[in-house]
Amino acid sequence: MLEFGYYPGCALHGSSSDYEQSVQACLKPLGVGLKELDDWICCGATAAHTLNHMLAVSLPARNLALAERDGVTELFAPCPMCSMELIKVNRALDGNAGLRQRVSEIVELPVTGKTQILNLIQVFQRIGVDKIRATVKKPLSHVKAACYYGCLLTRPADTLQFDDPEHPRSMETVLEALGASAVEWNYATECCGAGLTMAREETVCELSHRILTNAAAHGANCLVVACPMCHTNLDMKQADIDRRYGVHHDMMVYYLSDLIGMALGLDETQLGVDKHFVVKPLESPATQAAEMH
Amino acid sequence: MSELIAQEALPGLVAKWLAQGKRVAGPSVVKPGYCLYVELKSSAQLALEGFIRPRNSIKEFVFPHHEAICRYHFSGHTVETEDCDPPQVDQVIVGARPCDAAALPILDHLFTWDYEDKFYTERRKATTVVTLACQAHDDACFCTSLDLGPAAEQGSDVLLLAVPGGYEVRCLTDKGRALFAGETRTVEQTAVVPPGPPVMVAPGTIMAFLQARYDDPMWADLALRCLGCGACAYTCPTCHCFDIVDEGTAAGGCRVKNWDCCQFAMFTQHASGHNPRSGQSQRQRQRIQHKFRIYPEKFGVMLCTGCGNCARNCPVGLGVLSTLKETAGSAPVEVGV
Amino acid sequence: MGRIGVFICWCGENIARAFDMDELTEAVAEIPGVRCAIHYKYMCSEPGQALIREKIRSEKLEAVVVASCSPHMHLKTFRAAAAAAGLNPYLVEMANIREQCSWVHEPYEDETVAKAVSIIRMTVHKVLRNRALEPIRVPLTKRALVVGGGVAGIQASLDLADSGYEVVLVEREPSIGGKMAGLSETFPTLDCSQCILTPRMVEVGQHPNIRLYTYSEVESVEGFVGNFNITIRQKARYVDIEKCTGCLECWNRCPSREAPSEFDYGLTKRKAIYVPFPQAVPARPIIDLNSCAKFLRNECGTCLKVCQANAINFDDQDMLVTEQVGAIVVATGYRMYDIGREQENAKYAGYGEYGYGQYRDVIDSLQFERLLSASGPTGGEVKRPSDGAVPKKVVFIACVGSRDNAKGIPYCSKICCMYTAKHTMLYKHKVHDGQAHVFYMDIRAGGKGYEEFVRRAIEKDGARYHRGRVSKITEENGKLIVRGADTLAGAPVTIEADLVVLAAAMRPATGVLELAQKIKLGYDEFGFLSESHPKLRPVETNTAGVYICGACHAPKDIPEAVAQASAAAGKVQVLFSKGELTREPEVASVNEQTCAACFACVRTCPYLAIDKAEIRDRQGNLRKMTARVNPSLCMGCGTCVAVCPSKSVDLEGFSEEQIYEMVNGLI
Amino acid sequence: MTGQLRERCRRLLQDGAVQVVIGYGVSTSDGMPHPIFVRRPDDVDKLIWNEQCMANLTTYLTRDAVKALGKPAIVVKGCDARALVVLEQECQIDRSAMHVIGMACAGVGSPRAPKCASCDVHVPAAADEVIGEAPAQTGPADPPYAELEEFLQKSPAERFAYWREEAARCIRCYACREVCPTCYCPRCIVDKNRPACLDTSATVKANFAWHVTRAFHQAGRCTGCGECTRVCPVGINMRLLNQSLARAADEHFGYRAGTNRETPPIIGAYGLEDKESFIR
Amino acid sequence: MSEDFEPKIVAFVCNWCTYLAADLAGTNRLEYPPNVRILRLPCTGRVDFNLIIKALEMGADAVVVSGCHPGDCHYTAGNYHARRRWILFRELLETMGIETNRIFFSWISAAESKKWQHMITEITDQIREMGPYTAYHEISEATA
Repeated sequence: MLEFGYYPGCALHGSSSDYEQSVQACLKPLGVGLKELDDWICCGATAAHTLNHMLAVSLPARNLALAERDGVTELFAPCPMCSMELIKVNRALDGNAGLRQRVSEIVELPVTGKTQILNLIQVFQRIGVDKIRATVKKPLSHVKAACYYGCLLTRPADTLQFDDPEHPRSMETVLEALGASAVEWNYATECCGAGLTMAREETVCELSHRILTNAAAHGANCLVVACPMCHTNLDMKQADIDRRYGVHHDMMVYYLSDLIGMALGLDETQLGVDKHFVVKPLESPATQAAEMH
Repeated sequence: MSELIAQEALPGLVAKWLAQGKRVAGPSVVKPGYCLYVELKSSAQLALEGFIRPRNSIKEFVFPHHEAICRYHFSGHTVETEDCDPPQVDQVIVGARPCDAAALPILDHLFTWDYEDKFYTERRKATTVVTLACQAHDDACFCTSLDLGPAAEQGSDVLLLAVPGGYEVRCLTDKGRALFAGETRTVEQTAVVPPGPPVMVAPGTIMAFLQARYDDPMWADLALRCLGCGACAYTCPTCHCFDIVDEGTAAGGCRVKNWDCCQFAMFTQHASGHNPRSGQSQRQRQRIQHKFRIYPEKFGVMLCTGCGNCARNCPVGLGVLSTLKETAGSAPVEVGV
Repeated sequence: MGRIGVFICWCGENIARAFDMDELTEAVAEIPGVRCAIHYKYMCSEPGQALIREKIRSEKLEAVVVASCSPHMHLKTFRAAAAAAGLNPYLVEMANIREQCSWVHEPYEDETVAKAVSIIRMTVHKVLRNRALEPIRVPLTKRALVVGGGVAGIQASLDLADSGYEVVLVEREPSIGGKMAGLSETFPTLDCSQCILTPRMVEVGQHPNIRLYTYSEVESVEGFVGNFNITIRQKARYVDIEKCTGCLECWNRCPSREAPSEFDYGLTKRKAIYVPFPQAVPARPIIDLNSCAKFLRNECGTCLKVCQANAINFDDQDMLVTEQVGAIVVATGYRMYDIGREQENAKYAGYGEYGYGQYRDVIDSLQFERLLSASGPTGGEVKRPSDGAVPKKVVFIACVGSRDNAKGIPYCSKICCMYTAKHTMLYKHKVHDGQAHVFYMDIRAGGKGYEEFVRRAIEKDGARYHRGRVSKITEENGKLIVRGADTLAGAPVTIEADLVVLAAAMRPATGVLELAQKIKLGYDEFGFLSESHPKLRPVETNTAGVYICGACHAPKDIPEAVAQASAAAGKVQVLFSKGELTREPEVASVNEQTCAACFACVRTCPYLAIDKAEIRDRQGNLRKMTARVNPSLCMGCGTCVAVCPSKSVDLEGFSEEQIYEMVNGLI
Repeated sequence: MTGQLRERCRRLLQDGAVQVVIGYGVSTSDGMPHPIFVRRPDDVDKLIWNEQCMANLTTYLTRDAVKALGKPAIVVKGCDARALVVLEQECQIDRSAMHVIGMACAGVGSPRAPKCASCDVHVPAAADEVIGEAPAQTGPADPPYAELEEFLQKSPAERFAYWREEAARCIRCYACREVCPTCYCPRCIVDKNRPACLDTSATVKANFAWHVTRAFHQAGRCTGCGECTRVCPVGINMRLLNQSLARAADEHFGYRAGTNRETPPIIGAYGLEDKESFIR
Repeated sequence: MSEDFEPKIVAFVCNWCTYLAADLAGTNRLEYPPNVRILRLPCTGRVDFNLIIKALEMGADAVVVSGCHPGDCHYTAGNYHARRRWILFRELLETMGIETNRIFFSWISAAESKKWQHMITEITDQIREMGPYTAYHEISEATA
């Protein structure tokens, strides 16, 4: 049985508990165990690196140190912001003995920065697309998804070294294994507005509106994400967007884990899909496109 | 009846010599497995037991591997030269093996023959050799084949023989007597000389053999495995070849006499590029012929004391003994089938 | 002891202010080997040189040391003076007591004086071991090879051919003309590219002194300056160009029309038998087997039937021919940066976000040149590839790949600013109601009339310039949505364009590295060939007898490429102006008797001047192997000496004896 | 294994596949195995193989007198075989013109030679045939440069004093040079006298220079057979110097001499990225 | 350290970069201590380690080897070859306990006259501080 270390980060224990529910639920039938780090702390996310470099290094470093303490070699961080921060620090510690020593003193634990960090997609890659395909119970032939990676899953490219930064295909590959289809569209790696959710609503709405519009225009009947922040902007803000732009997107926004769970035969309440703001049964894309105008 | 010095008194005596300003040399274990004759800085360095014999020989105290014989320096447009004087050293070699000491009278012939090499003779005169008779021997030892033995006296000024608790002191020359005067006490017991190695070759037959076999193809076979290094010659008590070179800078320099070895390809290399002994077989033959035919023909003594150092130090286990055994036809041939 | 004359120069006050010249001279006179030591106010002056000449004769000097300035300043002067007095010039050395002593140390201090004496002493010691040397003479074949038949290669070939030397011109493509043959009009004069180039191409094709090999590549290069042996691979073109009359009936009748045209960068299709473009030189067709029905399916053979001259030959094979030349000019030109996702090298990430190769109306600048060209696929009308509509809004993006450390290459491709301005102008001239937008980083318009040209594009022809990068191009409803930033306005810009033109970076032509290795040329990390000296030897290379010009050296525009080509031709002419070559004799040589033939020197030599050689006895039996220096190739660096364990290789002028003698003189 | 070896050699000589076998035989003087050259099938019984077979016989391959005997078969241990690779890279031997008999080896010498502690070539690579089985415990026991690293714990002044003592004992017999398979220059630099790069006198200065030279000429070439140190009559630990250069080659260039014939030697090559932190 | 100790510094420099830098230092009248003796060689690639040893034997208190920056070698690659040998040679010197802080390697281009001036000044001061290289000079005196 596969087991990964698990770093939920603040979002999954808070605003995006539906994501955590989805992740936990879909991994179980795949025989994957998650071992949550004891005593983890915030990764620093959007705020720390703008304030204090040592702080921005030390916060993720403490979590890395915990992982090392617990003998975790592969650490799953479902939030791409968390995983990016952790990887950044891993890279910074590698080959910089001075920084390693300094940080180890600050976090009061030895840290070498050797833990491998996995995002949601990588977890599925580790499980193996073939294994997922073999485990599918209800193929998702009705799903025509626009896979949305956002800014953080593939970027900064040289730090993350995950997929093609402009034309990622990893989610598509997983979806195909589920019997779903993925549309070619333009906004897979555009920004949704990210952390400006509260501060600059109009920007978030504009950016997310574009994404939703483009996805629908290319025939998608849902969006798939692997980031709690993207989900918040695209799902929770949809009503606001509709109001501002006088449209009715009505676009389901799934976590990748939702779709996997559904394909494995779990129902939507088990996966927390019922907690999304936009909830509707998937229809054929043609109908949906017609509704839009 | 004999004279005896107590075991514990000998270091004291060495220390006394050192305190008198004498240069004292003797066997010392420089690192595990390596016992060498060295110039002693203190009596504690002296080692008299636990080894067959040092890996080098005492010749370097009368014939050092490096000796300045003349200095020159440039002064304007002229060269000024200045002969080096033979060194004035009063030295004692203590704990020499009989096979080392016996080499000195052999070498005397060479260094006093057509020209007296003062660097050698002066040192020789100022040197007192205190020999310690052998208690043991190994496979390489063959002193008895050369009419020597564990307690041979040739070349020694004093012969020490181990007895329980000390050494029997046999002073053989005045130099020796002067060194031990008042240091010994007379006792009843006399030392028992241990047996030496069995006689393995008969040197008497060798000269004729070598004479007859100068151009024998066996030399080529014998020399195949010889690597051409100088380990045998440089640790041999009797080998004495040297080379004279100038080592200098722009200001002047020094003419030095350095050991040389007939096994080196460069030894007989002419300036023209021609080499009369161009192959290792010729060089091996030269070595044996010189030691057991040419030298005795000239000086009446073999240029060998049977110490076995050549074999012990040879990287490939070649030594004069194995060669002699073969040439004398007394032993199976193991080399160069 | 030697008879060395030491001549100490005052250099006016430059040296004399630091020493008591009499005392210095006295001290020097005491150095062993010194026959006479003399000081004089200006040793390099005619009376000074006369003094040296006189002393060489009267004192029968065997060697001379001039203690004055740097050897880089006057060694040649004094060697010539000595030669005039009958002394071999290589028996003269200089002791540098000006730049490295009197100018940098306290005057009259003991240490300063001691240093001067020491410098002179070391030099005396060196010169004692100098040997009389004679310059090395090398035979010279007065023919040149030009690799590449673009505008630079054409210019170099014609210059050389016109000055009476035979030229072998090798071009990889079926026709000469290079990139320039496909351009529309050229900046800053807007004259027609083909109009100025094609007469030159014809001249090349007809020149009695030019032997033209098209569709050919340099297979191997052996030999050295003056004596290169070139093997050329003539690739099979399946048309015998000797027999072919150029009637092009085959081309007219060929039924296939499937392959993308190389000359039009895929904007059109061409036939299986084709001439690359109407003005091609030679104007002879070639068969592309990969699109030929006869070859692929044995179905057609029309060309065979229609050819009156029997020039079609499907059994044609590659042929190897050899040519002897004395000099090589490399003019292999450039290619464009691969904009899309598929990069040959992970170092270059590419620009997937621009959708090149994905959206048909995103094209590169060479494709746009074809759209503008009167001989192009649209006959000079600007029509976009996807639907043939006339684009009303065109976005030009500069620096695609250039000046981008993250995804591209750090250097500036130099010509993009200019041709982009040209593009906007030509576009405006053809589409009067169209609007050109340009995204740029900086505008680099250094050149005669260049800045004015750009201003004209902006001010007269109304191109809108946005200083900023484009982040993404997407296609929606038949429009290309170009999203970028205008950093001067501080605002994001979104343009719904009909056509996007990417000014991709210039990169060295493919295969140039293999060629460089064959000719033994240096190249930089980007694959551009290295000149011998960036300032003073800009067209020479470190391999004697090999010259470079055009964009194989660095991005450059047509005038620069042409100027450099003429410069390279000029250098070849200088080389050819002598009956034979003479080279400095300060080269390495091997003591073959002591050489152990480990060949560390062979591996080390930067000029591949050392070969493995055999020594045989009179019966022809191999006695031993040895290293052997080719003095014609050796440049005298001496790296071989340092790696030789037995010091069996030595370098004249800086021999082991000379250097040890100097070190011994240090005290 | 001795029996097997003899049989193989008998066959090789009988078939005329080789003209001479360079192997080990027991010497009359000390009963230790020493190099022998077997040229007749009847003499193969003189060949032996045991744990005292110390010598690296590859040193004979470059000698004219041995070459004159015809095509050789040579008996090598794993460590010796590395020298074959270097000799081939340096064009000193034609590997195809010899037959290499590799002996599986668990270590030689009593006590064990220092090199055996970190041996990772118990079965010779690139031999034409191997006699014997890989010893049960293979895999290096000690890190390869342990002795050196321990030595480097000393201060530079202590190190210098150590080498001063070592150099003072050197008698310049050149056994180290002559026994070394990769010291094959027909004229050693120390024998070159115009100019004399090195003094031939056995002074401390000249001995120091000699040992620097000997070691550095082995940079990136020494295969660690340890023969120089084994044969030194006065016990100079040249192995340390060889190790320091071997370690440097390993650390800086990932290069271990004689382990891969395809990897070009590091001397005579360079890397644009070669470390240069010490260069101003 | 004795007050009047003047270090002997030997510099092996290449003809095309560092030698010209020293020339330029002269042209610019950049003053530096006169303790350095410059040996002009064609290229750092020509500098053999035996020369460094020989210089120490001759009583040098410090040795400098200097040439063109990587990529600037007049002979394309001589300095790269030199650098590779120095990397190895330094390790040997370290093992032998030879004071590597007296043996300097540098890249000084023809334009870097100031770098030359600073380096020689700095090295001279540093060696003055360290004193003569007694350890090596002693072995140069001693016989075995």
